[in-house]
Amino acid sequence: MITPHTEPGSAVERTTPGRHGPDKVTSMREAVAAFVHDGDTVSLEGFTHLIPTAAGHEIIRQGRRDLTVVRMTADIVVDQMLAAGCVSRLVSSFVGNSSAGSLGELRRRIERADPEPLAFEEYSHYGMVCRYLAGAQRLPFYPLRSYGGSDLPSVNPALRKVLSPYPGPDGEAEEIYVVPPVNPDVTVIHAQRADRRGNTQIWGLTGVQAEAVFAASRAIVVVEELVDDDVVRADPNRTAVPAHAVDAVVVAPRGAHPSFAQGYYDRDNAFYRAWPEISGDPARLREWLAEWVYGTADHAEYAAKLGEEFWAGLAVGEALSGPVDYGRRL
Amino acid sequence: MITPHTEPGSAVERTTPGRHGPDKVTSMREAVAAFVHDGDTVSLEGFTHLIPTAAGHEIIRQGRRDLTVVRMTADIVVDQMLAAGCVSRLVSSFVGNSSAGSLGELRRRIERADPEPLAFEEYSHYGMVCRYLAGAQRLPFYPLRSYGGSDLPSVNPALRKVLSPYPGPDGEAEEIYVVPPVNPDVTVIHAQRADRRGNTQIWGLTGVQAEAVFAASRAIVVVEELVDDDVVRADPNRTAVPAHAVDAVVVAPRGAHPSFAQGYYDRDNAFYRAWPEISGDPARLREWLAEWVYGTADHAEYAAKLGEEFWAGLAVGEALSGPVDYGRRL
Amino acid sequence: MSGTEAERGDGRGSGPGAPVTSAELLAVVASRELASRRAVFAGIGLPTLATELARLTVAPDIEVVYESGVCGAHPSHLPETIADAVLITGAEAVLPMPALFGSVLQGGRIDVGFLGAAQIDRWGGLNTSVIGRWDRPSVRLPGSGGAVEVMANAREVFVVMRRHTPRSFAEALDFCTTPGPERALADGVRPLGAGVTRVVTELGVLARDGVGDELRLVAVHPGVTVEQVRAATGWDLRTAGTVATVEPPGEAELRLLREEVDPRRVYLR
Amino acid sequence: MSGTEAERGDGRGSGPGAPVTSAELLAVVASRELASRRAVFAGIGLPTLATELARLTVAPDIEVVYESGVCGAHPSHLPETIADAVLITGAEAVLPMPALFGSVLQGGRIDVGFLGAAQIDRWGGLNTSVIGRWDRPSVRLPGSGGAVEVMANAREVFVVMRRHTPRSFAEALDFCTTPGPERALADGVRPLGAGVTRVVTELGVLARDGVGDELRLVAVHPGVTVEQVRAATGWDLRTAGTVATVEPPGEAELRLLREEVDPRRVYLR
Repeated sequence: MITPHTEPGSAVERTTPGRHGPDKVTSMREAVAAFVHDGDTVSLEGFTHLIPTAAGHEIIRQGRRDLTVVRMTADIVVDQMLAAGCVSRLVSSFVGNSSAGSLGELRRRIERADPEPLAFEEYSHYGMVCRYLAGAQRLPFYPLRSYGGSDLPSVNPALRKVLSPYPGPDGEAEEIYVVPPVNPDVTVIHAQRADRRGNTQIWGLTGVQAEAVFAASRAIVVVEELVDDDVVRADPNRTAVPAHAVDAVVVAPRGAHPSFAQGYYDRDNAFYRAWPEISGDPARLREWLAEWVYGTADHAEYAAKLGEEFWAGLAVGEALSGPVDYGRRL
Repeated sequence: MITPHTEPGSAVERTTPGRHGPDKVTSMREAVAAFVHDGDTVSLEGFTHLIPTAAGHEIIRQGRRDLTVVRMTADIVVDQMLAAGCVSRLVSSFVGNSSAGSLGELRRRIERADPEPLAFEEYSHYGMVCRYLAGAQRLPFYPLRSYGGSDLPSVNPALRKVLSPYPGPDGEAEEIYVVPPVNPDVTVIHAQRADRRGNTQIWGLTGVQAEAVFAASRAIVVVEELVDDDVVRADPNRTAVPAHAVDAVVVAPRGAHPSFAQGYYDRDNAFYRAWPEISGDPARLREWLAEWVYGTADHAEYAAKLGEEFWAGLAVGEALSGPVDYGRRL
Repeated sequence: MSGTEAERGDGRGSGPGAPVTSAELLAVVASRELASRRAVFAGIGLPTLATELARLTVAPDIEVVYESGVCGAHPSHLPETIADAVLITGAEAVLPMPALFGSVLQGGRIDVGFLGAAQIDRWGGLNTSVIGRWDRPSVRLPGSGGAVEVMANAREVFVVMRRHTPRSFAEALDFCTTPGPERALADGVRPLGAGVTRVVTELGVLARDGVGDELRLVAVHPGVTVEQVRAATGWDLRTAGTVATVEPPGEAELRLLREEVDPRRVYLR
Repeated sequence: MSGTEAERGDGRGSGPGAPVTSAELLAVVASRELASRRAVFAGIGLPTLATELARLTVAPDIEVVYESGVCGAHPSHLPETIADAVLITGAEAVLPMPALFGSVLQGGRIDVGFLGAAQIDRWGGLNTSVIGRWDRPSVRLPGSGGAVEVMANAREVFVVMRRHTPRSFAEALDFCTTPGPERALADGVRPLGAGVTRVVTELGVLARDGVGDELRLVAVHPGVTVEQVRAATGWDLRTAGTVATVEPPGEAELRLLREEVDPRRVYLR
């Protein structure tokens, strides 16, 4: 009898059945098949740390097309998805291979439309952060003290100005740039651990992952470890993403390679340094994809193919946080 | 030779000498004397949890006048500061004694200007959160989906509207309410622990404390425990407020009473229930202040006066978080 | 903190065959309305009872989100405030306030918000600020807390009002702290939820469908007449076709409420 | 990620009496400019060397804030990226990105930001986006990263440019990714910091005072003439009165840099 008033496609409808179900654990194959569709806007976040590479590879294996990829630092995994023909539009604030040289496919796509053009929306880092904040908070825009005098607004019409309704410090009217929200169809993040319901705990650099999940209609969390409910509940402040925002939990140890997972394995700096040469040659890049992505059934096979000796080289020693006491009523 | 361009009073000037000094530990008496002045805008935050009562009492002891107090939930400590004549203006989103009845002095001040009027700026909780966010982020305003159709804008001219520069979901122009920043002269928070430089760790409800500190020109952090640098550095994600935002660290165990400190002591619900009767009678309220605030030299004396049997009643058992592994390079 | 917290109960016992109290009645009726709901934003007191009972009956996947920042609480004791330490220890997540209000509530992830008020009008507008004039009130009430945000952002809002009088069900609010969506629209601001869809009182249940609809009487408790409810309402209360009679609390519901949810009768006064 | 990271060094050694390399020279000169500075926003590479050396010499209380979220790092090894795991373990605070960019950087708590660029103009405007036209560039560069925010919000900005050529010190930028305050003002947006106040290059040091002032040559390295610098600059470079000669790196500075800061010569290429 009661029909809640919601507009079609409005964010209110994101509270869909299944969100709160007790067990969201599934395979990467099933998660990508169910939640990443051709034409989707896909956010992959993780700022140098916890980059969801395993998910990117599965998107490649499943041959997704015409994706809009949203990622602050478009780095190796984006270059790979570009090379596999998954991506027609990129929204980013840094398109480079960290400090280790260029992304070959990205540069060919942008500089020479080779093999096809790439629509590119250029922001700054905080502009991207604010787009996620606006998306997560269902705001029409988010203000930030950037872009004044930059050429970026001339190539990105989404960067606009708003007049503050309050006088500035000098009593005069004050203008400020704003960015629009981004609401990905699906956000994929990698994290250290989650429980089966999707309560997700991250430590070390936490970046903008929580906001990227909250901004999205659907969310896949890939983890190094699935843990018992008790582990999560022993430290609720560590939960960056609560279960009600998560649709699928995928266990993929070492799934952030070549990036790192704080406390689990270190960054594969050699691979970052090797990427410019691999990606600089389209034939070599195709071979790399054939061997390492199409040639592996899933991330477990990819990780195994790298070999235990390789992983021993990225192993880290233990540095445990101390506990805190949450207390219990006597 | 190089004169950085800063406007007088601009937020840039907040980076003052001493902020990064190694040791900021001082007494409550010295911290309040140095950083809380007559006429200041003082934010005291802590949402039910970790209310900075000990600091409020010291402000009363030192006889501060004409303060603008900014606090989301104006509860017992605000009623006490009102009764002591410290406060001429209150900015808040909830003026009540939690669920345990009324604040006598506050109601007399607002309902009957007895013994003197109280200027009151009324917001909602998220409106206050957004004011702190704007203040912390040096924004001219912060947008929020509240206040449409409310009578609050008619009594609070700071609630204004902005036209979004992007079309709404229906393609039409979209208006949204905004709040102005709040930039307290000083923010005082209570926390579980900090190191001598002011790196402050909070667990349990973390509320809006970090934003209130970042929004302020000066910040006093009152803690249950001063800890070694190593304790903080073993878990850097737990640090809610970094040292560079803190001016003074004060050690005042049990300084949040009658509120609680997760893992340290429980809430004194009996005192909350007793407050309506105490505060309902001006004479009784004066007696209470005379005995418990003016009659104690500092918070240590106040806590001792309550007695160990009393504190045993608020004791909590242990519920340790598990550790996480931050890893170390081999 | 949204005006929905109750004081402590007096702890008196209540056997299995004891008469149904007003609190029990309200809790049971409200719990039924939560069928299949998942994310509920609630204060402490009657909403605690209703949501806990719903979890054991019609809404097994229900999750209560507290304004204080707690998601997925697993309290060892019945909480006494929305920030009770027992809600934090063992919880699934504790979020900072900007994330809770911004990403969870305003982000549109709450199905049902529970609110209380000193006054409600026919559109579900609420007054929790003042009785009398705002600038010189006869009674200063606590104010909004997060109520303005709950109303603006939850998919729908349930209101529990113990007292049903013409003063509390008002033709005109002394002050509209928390408006329904009609007033938001008139102010040029898009409403994001339906506003108040259910009001459970000591006399019966009022409901409205969404924007443009006013509260109508849909059910009365056994022994209460439509005329009694209309007389206790400050506006000309209309009915929704035939007015049903509320099914009295069943034995199973009462047993769960009394033995599982609140055996110490903290809120079941 | 602000275009300031360097690649790994080749690890070749350098004895105490070895000739001063370009990297050492730039690091020493930049470190001196950090006297009494406290909060520095820096990438990895030359800024790491300069800030670490400054900590050991002229700015004992210096704290490096990294765009990745790290405050008060105490790394066990020289970090290889701004997000290196060794910066996190043992740090005083690791903040989420919205807090780092919003409350720390935009909040006005950074004294000096370090930036690099492919091109710089006389007002300290920077290009890190493209060589050529933006929509069909001959070289696509990484873009802003956080550089737009560092320029807009740090109290002042230091730029380290290894190569000093008319193409990199440009009369007109191919694209202005990161504008100085003059351009912001012309766009109707209030500048919050002074913009670029120091540019350290292989030839000397350029400086400007703040809004309205252009970069001028204030010092040359020993053996470099004013005319050489002017010839290597794409605009008509003016001088600041008498041009000083940079004091060569002292023995103590070199020893600290080579033995304490970067003994493995990761960045001291």
